[in-house]
Amino acid sequence: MSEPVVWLTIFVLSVFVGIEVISKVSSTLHTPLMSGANAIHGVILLGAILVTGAAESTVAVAVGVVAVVLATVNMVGGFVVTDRMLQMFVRRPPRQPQEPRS
Amino acid sequence: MSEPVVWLTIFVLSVFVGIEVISKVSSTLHTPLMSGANAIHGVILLGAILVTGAAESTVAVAVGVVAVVLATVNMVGGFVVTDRMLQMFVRRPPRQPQEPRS
Amino acid sequence: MTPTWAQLAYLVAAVCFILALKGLSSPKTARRGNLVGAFGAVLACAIVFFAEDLDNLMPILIAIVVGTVVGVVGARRVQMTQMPQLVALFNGVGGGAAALVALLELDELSRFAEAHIARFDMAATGFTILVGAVSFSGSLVTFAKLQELMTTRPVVFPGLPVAFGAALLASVGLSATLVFEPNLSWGIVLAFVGLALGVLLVLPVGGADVPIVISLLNAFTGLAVAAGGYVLGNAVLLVAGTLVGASGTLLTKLMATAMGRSLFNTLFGALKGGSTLGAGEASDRPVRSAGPQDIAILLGYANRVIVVPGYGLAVAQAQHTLRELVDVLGEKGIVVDYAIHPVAGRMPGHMNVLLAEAQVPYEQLKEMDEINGDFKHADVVLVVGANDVVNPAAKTTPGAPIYGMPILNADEAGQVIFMKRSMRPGFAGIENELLFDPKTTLLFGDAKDTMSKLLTAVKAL
Amino acid sequence: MTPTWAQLAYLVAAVCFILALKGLSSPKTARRGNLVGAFGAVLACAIVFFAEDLDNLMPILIAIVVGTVVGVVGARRVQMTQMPQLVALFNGVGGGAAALVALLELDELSRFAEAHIARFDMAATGFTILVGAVSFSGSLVTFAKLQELMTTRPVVFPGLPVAFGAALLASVGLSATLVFEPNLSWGIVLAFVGLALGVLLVLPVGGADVPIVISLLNAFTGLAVAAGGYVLGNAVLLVAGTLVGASGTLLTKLMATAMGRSLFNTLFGALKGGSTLGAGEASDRPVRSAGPQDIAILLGYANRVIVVPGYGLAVAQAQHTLRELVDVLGEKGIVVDYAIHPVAGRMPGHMNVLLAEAQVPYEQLKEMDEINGDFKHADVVLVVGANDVVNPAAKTTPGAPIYGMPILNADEAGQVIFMKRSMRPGFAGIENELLFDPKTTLLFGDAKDTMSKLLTAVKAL
Ligand SMILES: NC(=O)c1ccc[n+]([C@@H]2O[C@H](COP(=O)([O-])OP(=O)(O)OC[C@H]3O[C@@H](n4cnc5c(N)ncnc54)[C@H](OP(=O)(O)O)[C@@H]3O)[C@@H](O)[C@H]2O)c1
Ligand SMILES: NC(=O)c1ccc[n+]([C@@H]2O[C@H](COP(=O)([O-])OP(=O)(O)OC[C@H]3O[C@@H](n4cnc5c(N)ncnc54)[C@H](OP(=O)(O)O)[C@@H]3O)[C@@H](O)[C@H]2O)c1
Repeated sequence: MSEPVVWLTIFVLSVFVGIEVISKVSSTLHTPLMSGANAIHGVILLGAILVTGAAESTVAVAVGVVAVVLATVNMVGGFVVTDRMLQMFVRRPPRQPQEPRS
Repeated sequence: MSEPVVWLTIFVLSVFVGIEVISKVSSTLHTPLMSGANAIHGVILLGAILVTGAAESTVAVAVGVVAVVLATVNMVGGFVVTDRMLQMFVRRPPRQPQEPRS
Repeated sequence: MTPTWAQLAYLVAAVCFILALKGLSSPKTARRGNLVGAFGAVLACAIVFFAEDLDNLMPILIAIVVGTVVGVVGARRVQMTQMPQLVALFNGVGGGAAALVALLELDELSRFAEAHIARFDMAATGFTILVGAVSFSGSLVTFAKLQELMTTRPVVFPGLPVAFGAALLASVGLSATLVFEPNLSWGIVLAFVGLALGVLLVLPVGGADVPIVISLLNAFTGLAVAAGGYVLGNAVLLVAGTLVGASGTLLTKLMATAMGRSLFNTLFGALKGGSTLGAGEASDRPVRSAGPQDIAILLGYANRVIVVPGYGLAVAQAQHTLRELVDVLGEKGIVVDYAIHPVAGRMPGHMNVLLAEAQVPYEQLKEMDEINGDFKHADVVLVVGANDVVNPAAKTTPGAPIYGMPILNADEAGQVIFMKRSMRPGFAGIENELLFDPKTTLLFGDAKDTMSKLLTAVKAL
Repeated sequence: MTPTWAQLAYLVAAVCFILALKGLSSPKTARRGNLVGAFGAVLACAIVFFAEDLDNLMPILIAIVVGTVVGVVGARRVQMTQMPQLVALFNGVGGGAAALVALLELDELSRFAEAHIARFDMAATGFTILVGAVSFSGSLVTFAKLQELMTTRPVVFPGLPVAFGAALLASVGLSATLVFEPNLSWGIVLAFVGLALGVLLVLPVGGADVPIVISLLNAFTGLAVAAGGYVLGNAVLLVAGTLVGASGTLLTKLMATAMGRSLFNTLFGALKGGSTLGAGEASDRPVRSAGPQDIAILLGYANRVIVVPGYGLAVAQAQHTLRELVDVLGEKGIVVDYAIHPVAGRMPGHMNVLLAEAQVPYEQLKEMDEINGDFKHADVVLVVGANDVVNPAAKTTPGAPIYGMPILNADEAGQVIFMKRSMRPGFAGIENELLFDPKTTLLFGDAKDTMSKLLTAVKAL
């Protein structure tokens, strides 16, 4: 297969996977799902590292560094905040009302 | 990407698509689904045509022709029989009991 | 190199297959889904004539015509009760085709490009040959079982596990040999080992488990086609085969679950001896049985009747007579519905197809969830050749093989009539307490036979 | 060329992302899914250091450390009520990064390989720049709206549709130019047009619709990353970006549906004038209102109370006080539960998070389906800053914007108490008949304020 067709094939299959995989989500999880997906596209960090690693002029490196910072914030922050949100969904032992016998 | 990795990627994505796409099927549809999937792999006909079209010895052509016949039976028969099955599932106008007033 | 437009068209065909599977998973879109799949298949096969340089066009076209005629005639002529074996047969020939394709490609590769053959290509070729052959012979055996060309009981002989193991080892060894020494002869030997393996795999499977095995072999063929696609460098084969392989594997698991069986037990249960399902012996506890006349009176004076059809109805082919009986009852003003359990019959969803073929109005076919609340209002439940699907043990007896399987609440009705030949248990091989319930009456005999007697008796009322 | 082991590792990372999304779609596996995604991301970014030849390692590593610190601190420090804007911000910076990456790649491509640049590559580069910039500026505006740095009302000015159209045309033209004349300057102009487009897209969206837009921009960023992956020839970016783009688009649609809105209306509703939701005016029909003391008595002598928290609770940040009130009632032996509507709050599922943060025991949080049957047994329903989610018009008034949306059956309870500031309607902008029901009592005032008064009054009982 020629290169662009390969990429197109992978793209098309990924579209189906992306749609099918989340098609059963309950609305309670919409927000964490959005946040988690948001973190996943933070993998653009990889691209930022690649272009910065290949940059030659100082300006290019500077722009690249900005891109790396932004992408890292997206990725790391995204996963951490999603995790924090999801902690809240976890079933925990019931909390005792303060001094029920007083 | 190198050729085998491309194929592996397409394979992996297809596995996910295949699984996710049917994960919600009701058991009533198990049989038609199996039959339809069965027809789909009849597309090996394409492969049979390719190798027969490239065959040189008479024996190879003969074997190829057998493969083409088998694959065509799989593909054509599979889709036709699935369609027949599914016709039965379609909601039809209620059938009148024979001469209800007699 | 395949031209780009053809590659794109192949991609379109692959997308059609995805949409086909998606469509087939939901009742509303199932038929359209199947047509989309057929369109994709025709598209893919049409492209190849324009995009590639093919010799032997005449033989190919003739072969396609022959195959089409055979396929269409077979698919149109078959009776709905024989659907399972037809699907098995179609699956088998597909597997056979994949194996032959791989053998031809092996021939080609080993002759022209000995030096350049990638190891991985050879592994994939070997895989296609082996799995295609397994699927071919395995499907033929399931066909023979379902068509009752041979016994439907599990076939086990003392050396079977050893033979199976030996064939398995041989196939692994041969595949490895093929990778390092690409050679047509090894390929042919591998194909024969695959044929043996397929037979040995399916022999010990009991008749009622056969649909699960057909589904498994279907997934096998899919994987063989996928590997063939890799060998031929054709993406649509890879995608289509993988789709079928993956969804078929899941479907096999879903089917087994719906029948309350594990896949491992299905395949190897008989080897372990022990619980060969369906082998249960008749009990000799007392039951109440009656003749067609008595049952006809029970039915004729009811207001609400629910019919529970099962495996035995399909075996006896009594569905047309049953439909007539229901029509006659309907004329008498009795409200009659059919309660369809999802795994009643020989394959999942089979009962719908059988009754639809007998021209039962769709409105009278009620899904389990829809009708389960109605049983307590029914005067009479007529259970025809069904057993497990109304066995209360599924609710009350933890440890029973069917425990946890949802059942039809026939036990809640006023009267229960069982039409069966004997006191033998059903597929799951366990006794059904409902048979011994005081409100139960049995009508013994082959369903087709007793059903027509019953029909005559009801008409005579 | 990337070494094969690295390509395989990238594939593993891509699979992790698929499993992450799959996990995130089900409550039981959500947290694990997120961790799997994080693992995939770390894996992918670690590989690149070993597999590729990178200059400027020091600046890159420092940038990563800085980004990590900012990200972790931001994510840990933020209050749960500010979650939506944080997600928007993270999404925006991701889009910005994608645009910058594409600009740098454009610089590279246009300088070194002018002759060989494939048209399609340039189109993809332009797409990444444009969409990344839109996502960046759009997300910043949503952030400003949610953080109340600007008005949360839709911002519409007369020239807006024209400006939007012009920017859209300009971006198409610039992209086309870029394809035929790869040149950094055009790219930078395109980026600025993208920034303008993002601002113009989000300005007319009202505050309550913002979560839908965040989800849409999230999908945009995904697509930008996917196109970036194509440009860089990196499969994991392509797969990850496409996954997010596709699932994000579907999620946006699901969200809009859950809120009873169409996506088109969300984005362009304000432009059409007409139904700017939330703009509904207060009615002056008579209602019964009461002070905290009276309400305290109602609550104090009930046996079963259900609390319905809504958007207003989140806005007023009254969740901690509410929890205290419920605790006090619990001490009095009153059974109190929270009824959580799926779209109560500022984002879907937000209410669960808010109440969990206020340390409400999970056992008291009841999903809509779970508790809807209990309302008829409740003596008092306390509706705090909610309105649409208990509006019976969803069942009774075809044509109402919320018609068909499942609601909490608060109207079935013995007494209903509303805590809100005025008679203004909720998000959907329609009147709530329940406010005028004889069994309803209103407690006017900011939820936080009145809630603490109510708490004092209940304690004093
Ligand atoms: N549908 C599927 O996909 C599928 C596939 C494989 C297995 N299964 C399993 O099969 C079972 C299906 O339940 P089911 O209630 O339909 O069937 P069942 O429990 O197997 O019972 C069938 C009954 O029909 C009677 N019978 C057989 N031949 C007959 C004939 N010619 N005339 C009258 N009666 C006849 C048998 O009793 P006598 O021998 O006394 O006549 C038997 O009790 C479930 O356990 C299911 O898990 C289903
Ligand atoms: N959760 C989501 O994902 C989401 C996102 C966007 C839109 N929506 C939509 O938002 C609605 C959510 O329903 P809902 O019942 O939670 O909210 P709602 O119908 O919008 O009602 C909120 C109520 O809270 C009151 N309120 C506002 N600020 C307050 C304060 N500081 N103190 C006391 N009361 C206050 C308002 O009345 P006053 O002004 O009189 O105080 C208003 O009636 C649904 O229509 C949903 O479709 C949901």
